[in-house]
Amino acid sequence: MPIKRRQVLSGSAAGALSLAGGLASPAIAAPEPIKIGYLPALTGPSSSTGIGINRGTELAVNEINAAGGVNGRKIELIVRDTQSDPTKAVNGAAELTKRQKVNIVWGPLNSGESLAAVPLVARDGIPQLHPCWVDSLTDVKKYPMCFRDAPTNQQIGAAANRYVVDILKRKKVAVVSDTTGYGTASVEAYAPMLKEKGATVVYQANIDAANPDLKPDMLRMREAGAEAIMPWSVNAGFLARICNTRGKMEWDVPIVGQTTLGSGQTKALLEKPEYWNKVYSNNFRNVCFAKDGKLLPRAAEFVEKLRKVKIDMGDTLLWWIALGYDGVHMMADAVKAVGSSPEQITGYWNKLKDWPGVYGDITFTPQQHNGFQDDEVVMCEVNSLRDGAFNLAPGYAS
Amino acid sequence: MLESIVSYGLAIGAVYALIGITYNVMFSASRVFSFTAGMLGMLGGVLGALFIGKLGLPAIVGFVLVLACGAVIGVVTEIVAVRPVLKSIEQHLYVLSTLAFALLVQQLTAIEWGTEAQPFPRLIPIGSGWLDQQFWLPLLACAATIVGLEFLYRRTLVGRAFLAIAEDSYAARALGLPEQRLRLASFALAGVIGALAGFTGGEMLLAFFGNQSILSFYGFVPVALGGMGSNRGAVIGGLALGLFQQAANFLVGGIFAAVAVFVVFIAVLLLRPEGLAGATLSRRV
Amino acid sequence: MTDLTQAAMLATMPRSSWRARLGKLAPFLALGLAGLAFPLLGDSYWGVIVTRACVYWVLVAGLNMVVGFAGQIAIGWVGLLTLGAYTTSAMTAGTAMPAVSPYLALVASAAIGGVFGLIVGMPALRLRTFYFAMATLGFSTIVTQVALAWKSVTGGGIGVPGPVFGWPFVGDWGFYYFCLLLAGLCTWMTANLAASRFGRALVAIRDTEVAAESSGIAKPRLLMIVFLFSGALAGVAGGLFSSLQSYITPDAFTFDLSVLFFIAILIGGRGSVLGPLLGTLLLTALPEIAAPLVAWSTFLYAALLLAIVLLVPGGIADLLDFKNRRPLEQHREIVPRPELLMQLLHGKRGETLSLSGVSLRFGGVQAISNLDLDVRREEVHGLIGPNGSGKTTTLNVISGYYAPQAGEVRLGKVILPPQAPQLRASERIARTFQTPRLIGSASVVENVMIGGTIDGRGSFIESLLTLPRHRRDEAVLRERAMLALLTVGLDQLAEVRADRLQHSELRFMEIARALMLQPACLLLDEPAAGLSAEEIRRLGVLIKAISRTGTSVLLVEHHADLIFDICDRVTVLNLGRVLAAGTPDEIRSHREVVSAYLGA
Amino acid sequence: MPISVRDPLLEVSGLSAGYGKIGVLHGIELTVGAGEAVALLGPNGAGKTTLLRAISGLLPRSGRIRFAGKDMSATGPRDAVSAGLVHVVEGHRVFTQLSVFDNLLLAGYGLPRSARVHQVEEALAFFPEIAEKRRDLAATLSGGQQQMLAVAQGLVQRPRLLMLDEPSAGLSPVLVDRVLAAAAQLRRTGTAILLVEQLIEKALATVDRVYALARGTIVLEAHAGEADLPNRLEQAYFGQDAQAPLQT
Repeated sequence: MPIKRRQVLSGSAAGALSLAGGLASPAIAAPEPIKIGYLPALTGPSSSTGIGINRGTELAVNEINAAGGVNGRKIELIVRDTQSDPTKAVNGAAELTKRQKVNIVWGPLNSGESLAAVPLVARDGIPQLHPCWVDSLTDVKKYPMCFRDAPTNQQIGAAANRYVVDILKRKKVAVVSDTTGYGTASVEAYAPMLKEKGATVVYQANIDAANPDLKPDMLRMREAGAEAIMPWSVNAGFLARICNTRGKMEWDVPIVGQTTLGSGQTKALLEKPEYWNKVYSNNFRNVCFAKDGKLLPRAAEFVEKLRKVKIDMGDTLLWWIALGYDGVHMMADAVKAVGSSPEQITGYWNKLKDWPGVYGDITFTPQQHNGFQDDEVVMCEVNSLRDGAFNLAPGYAS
Repeated sequence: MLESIVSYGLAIGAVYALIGITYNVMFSASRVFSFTAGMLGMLGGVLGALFIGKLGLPAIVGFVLVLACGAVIGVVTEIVAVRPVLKSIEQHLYVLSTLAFALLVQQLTAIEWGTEAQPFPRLIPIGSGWLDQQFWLPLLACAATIVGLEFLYRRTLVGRAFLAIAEDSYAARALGLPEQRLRLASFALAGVIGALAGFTGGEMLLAFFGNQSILSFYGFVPVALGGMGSNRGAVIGGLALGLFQQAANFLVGGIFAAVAVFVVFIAVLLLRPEGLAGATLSRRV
Repeated sequence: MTDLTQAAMLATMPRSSWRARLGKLAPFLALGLAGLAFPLLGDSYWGVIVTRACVYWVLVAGLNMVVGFAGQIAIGWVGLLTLGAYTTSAMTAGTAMPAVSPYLALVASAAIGGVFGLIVGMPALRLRTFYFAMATLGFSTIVTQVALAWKSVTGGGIGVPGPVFGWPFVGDWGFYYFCLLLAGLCTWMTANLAASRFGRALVAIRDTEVAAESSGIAKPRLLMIVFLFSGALAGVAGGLFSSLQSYITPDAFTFDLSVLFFIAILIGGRGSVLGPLLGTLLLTALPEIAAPLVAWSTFLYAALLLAIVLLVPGGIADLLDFKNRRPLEQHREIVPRPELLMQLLHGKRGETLSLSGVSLRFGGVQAISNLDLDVRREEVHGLIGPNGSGKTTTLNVISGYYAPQAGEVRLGKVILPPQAPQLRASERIARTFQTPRLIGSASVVENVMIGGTIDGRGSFIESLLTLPRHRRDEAVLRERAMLALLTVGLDQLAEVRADRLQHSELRFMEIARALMLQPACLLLDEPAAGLSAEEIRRLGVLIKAISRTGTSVLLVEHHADLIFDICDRVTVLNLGRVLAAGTPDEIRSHREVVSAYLGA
Repeated sequence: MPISVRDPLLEVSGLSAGYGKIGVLHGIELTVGAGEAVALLGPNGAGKTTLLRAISGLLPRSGRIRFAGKDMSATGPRDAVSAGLVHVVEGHRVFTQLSVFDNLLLAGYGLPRSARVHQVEEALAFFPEIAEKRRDLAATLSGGQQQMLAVAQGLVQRPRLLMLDEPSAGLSPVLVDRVLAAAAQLRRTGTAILLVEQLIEKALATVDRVYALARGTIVLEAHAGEADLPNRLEQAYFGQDAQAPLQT
């Protein structure tokens, strides 16, 4: 996808194409489009997630607009690339809410940018849907119009902890991260959770990802008697170095952690393919291969669709695409059902129950804007990657 | 643990030392400190990964191409960012012009190559543990560079001309030495050394645009420690820095290791601004 | 005042003052009014962008004093922004201590920013340019690392919410006006500073440190004040930034931001306030306007920086400087008016300068050995000798650049401390230089005012706020500088950029600058070099007249005719020793002198 | 009234030069014949060093310079050297970090490898006292030896015209004689010499003709043997008649 900040994605060729600044108005008096303000990080240091989600987002918008839109209204996607920079996210959010007066904001897709953008969008009273995991990013009191269609860090960590403690039966755990906001926050949150589950955190650290040598930390972990390593980072280089160092130390210990452990970029940085064995990353039951090697019907159908429109899955992850796809459909469904005013959308979502997404079933209540179900967060075997999806990790009852 | 400190510390130290030498070679020829030293190191890794990893060229061809690119970029640096500001060197415009040029190249790399670290191919599939190529290759490159420079400076006429220009460019010009061409050659040489640093350190540092700032800073520390223009100082300073950093890494952990290096850097500069081994006194009036 | 000076003053001063002042004020007023009226447009998106520009400007305004004026290459100033942002946020959120009002937290940020500005700046007093740049770069990384590590206060990687400013600056537009107010305040303060003796002294340190020292400007002290000031503004900017961002995490403080601040100044033009202000506006708004280029923004900043450095080193400020593009009169003549000297130098006393037994060696070279020299009041004393005989070295020992290994230098009864050039001005020892040392980008009168820096009475704060004492200082200095220019015959060129002057004019300008000190002793280092015969004659008359007001004048010169015309006594040096001393006539007939000096 | 020179090797006319805004030389006219030795005299600050720099191209200048029939008005020092116009700069600035021999090799930078060593030996032959120290670092030489080395550097290229800038500065009288003797010896081999010198008597003993420079212009031109020359020089220097060059 070419690098453009404001890109208007507006249906088929026949559709009304209106420019972002409202410079040109539609030639025919078409019904007013639904404006979705979209804040992905398509460039910059943590853009791989954004690029994956973007494929699903664009697919859904095209699909809906090609089918005539929502109640005859086209979706107009107004894009501002945040470049993984919170400063640009603030400027972008301001443009979308204050100038473009969008109906809904979709994103930002990274926590660092969401932390800055969510309060601003909330101040302007515009409904917002984002897939960022940091817990404080939904808060029905502070941000009554902000919803999350993805798990929280709490859920992600709990799933990993469950796997390590309950399924792998490891009691001494090393919890580490890089020094980013996401990483440090995760370690802070998960270590106490592990303790609650009866495990011991024998090693806990934030490691500078710019430092190429992880051996000091890994040796310290081993000396501390760690039986499992839980790294929390979206930095592929950092995660690959953990796998590589473990391999070179010939240390037989499982690595259980963030989804990026299973990304293609991490794989590319491995010194030997077998260093990817016994690495388990977070994933989501709906988009994992079950024991029989098949996807669930909803996901299988989605993959077929992706194949048909020739969307590449090899260099990204299925759940990213699914997440983007679901997000747009959730917004479209709300408008279709009740209309596009902020109250209407919020009201609809507040009562959403078991909304069937490819990525997961979403349920909101007025008190709970985290829509993802606990048991849908699972772990998977990273070395089973094919078509952007993985096998469920061993030990789960299907 | 000691083995890891020593093998890794020396390896990364050798990369820093080579970047330090890159600073020095440019400085000797032009009295200019150039921000492009770290950039050359970064490019050495990225171009190596591009030629060998992405384009699949044989390692040796890729290696030669990387060095050639380093030389070309060195020459371009001289023409674009150094020569135009040499006339008014006392205004220190070179700090700005080389910073701008280095940023330009870094951003271009970020956009064209990507902002994610990418793998650097393994070149010689022998050795493991502390005998791994990623540990001895930078040391070998550092030793080869030192021997090569020594040979150049002591045994060849061009090398002596480099020394002559570094010592007294006015007298060298009067003798009919082609000062401008020699300066260009120095920058090309610096380009080769910088690219060599990045290439041999590639497996450790990966092909990553962000290495530029790391190498710019950590490569400069040996120069500050060893005294500007002194290659021997740069090598000793670089290896010492690598060991110190790695030891700090083991003892106090990543974040504080960076702080420790910074504190040592500032302390040395404040106590001995001319470096631990240098002395300069210039007439001002 | 004589009729002549009054006439000249009337002719030049008032015209240049109010109209010029209005011309200088107009762009600021226009920007200020535009800023006040901006909310009427009702575009709150651009409101955010302009608020951001105001916040950045608060930092850049201070940094401008460090980079643009003092010429220190501080590329890591984002570190201080980070510090200010966390201080304000943490104090407001109450993570470190009981929560306080954001306004109070902002004041605390200024204080902490100031202290750290000083700490970061300190190395600049000792380090070479590039080293200092590296040190600031290192500092900015360290601050982020500490922010990550010190979780209890900074929230580590999760960050902390930024403050929301309460009454009276409520809501988006309230915050906008708050930032605009502070930005305006910073503009006003830095513009005041730029037009004060402190601003001129900073530029002098940047462009001609040696002349600054000899005018009594103490670089360390001044730089420390400026780092304190600049750090305080960066701290305030950080506080505002955190509120604008609504939430801060370490990854918001990118090196790109530092580059933006730095480049805004250079694009704007060093030594200008308006230029960097425009530069900041431009760089903040550019990525919003040039939509498809957003990923290339840092690339474009870098390209812009390179282009500016190579093509327009003066930046926007130079492009806007229409006044100095008007051609100057081609055939100008310097006609000094020595009769004004009494008025210019009234009230000062000349003193005898004496060197006794001064010896200095550099390595193996004995530059001067056992030198005795007396320069009496009301006397022009020539110092001549072949190349390398130690003339300039002698001058440098007197002005405190070199410490002699033996002997002492006295003015009257006072023993002058060795190696303290910045202390010579307070002893009323002024000098000129072999190659004129000037601030090319400043006007001639500003260059001359440098010479009177130590006579300013107002403090830094008084200058920041243009309090009465500052205004009085400025008026006195300017008046005296105009008189000095009138005396040396350059009054018509007072408002011209100094680098547009001809070489001979610069020589006279240096003398005017030296006269600003009302010197007890004046050292002239080859003032006639490069002058025409007629100019040399006029110079001679001027120098002689200066001495007759009581000043002791030491003249190092090659032009034998000038020496023999105007000197009362002459000392001849050879190989660092006094070969002969006496009246010009004695010297001319001195056989050894003739052979040494002429080499016969 | 210029003295006519048969067979001029170097012709300078209307030459002006300076440093930045400072004009030092104004309209210099000067000639040196093939094989001729000429001294350039003048008080300090007159512009002698500047003139040599301008001729060799170390300084930007305007005016016309012809050397050996070729126009050299716009060429740099490198072309001057290869044309046979060699400038030995003031202050025995040799490269102290290199050996004596290496210093000389550098002086032959543009020469083919085989000729280079040969010509270096040739130059060394003029100065037996430094030939002995060929392996030593130049830093270890005395001032006089460094000056000899500087002159020897000038000889490596077998110049047709050697410009020497104050070769006597800072040397003891014995060494001055030694250096000037070498210059005289060189002259006998047919090399033209342009000598800037403070020691008038010694200079006059070495050269055929003199120019005197004051305040950036040529104020006197004379044969070395002319009567009363020292007095006329003194007058010229001290500027009794500063506005116009001396009449002869």
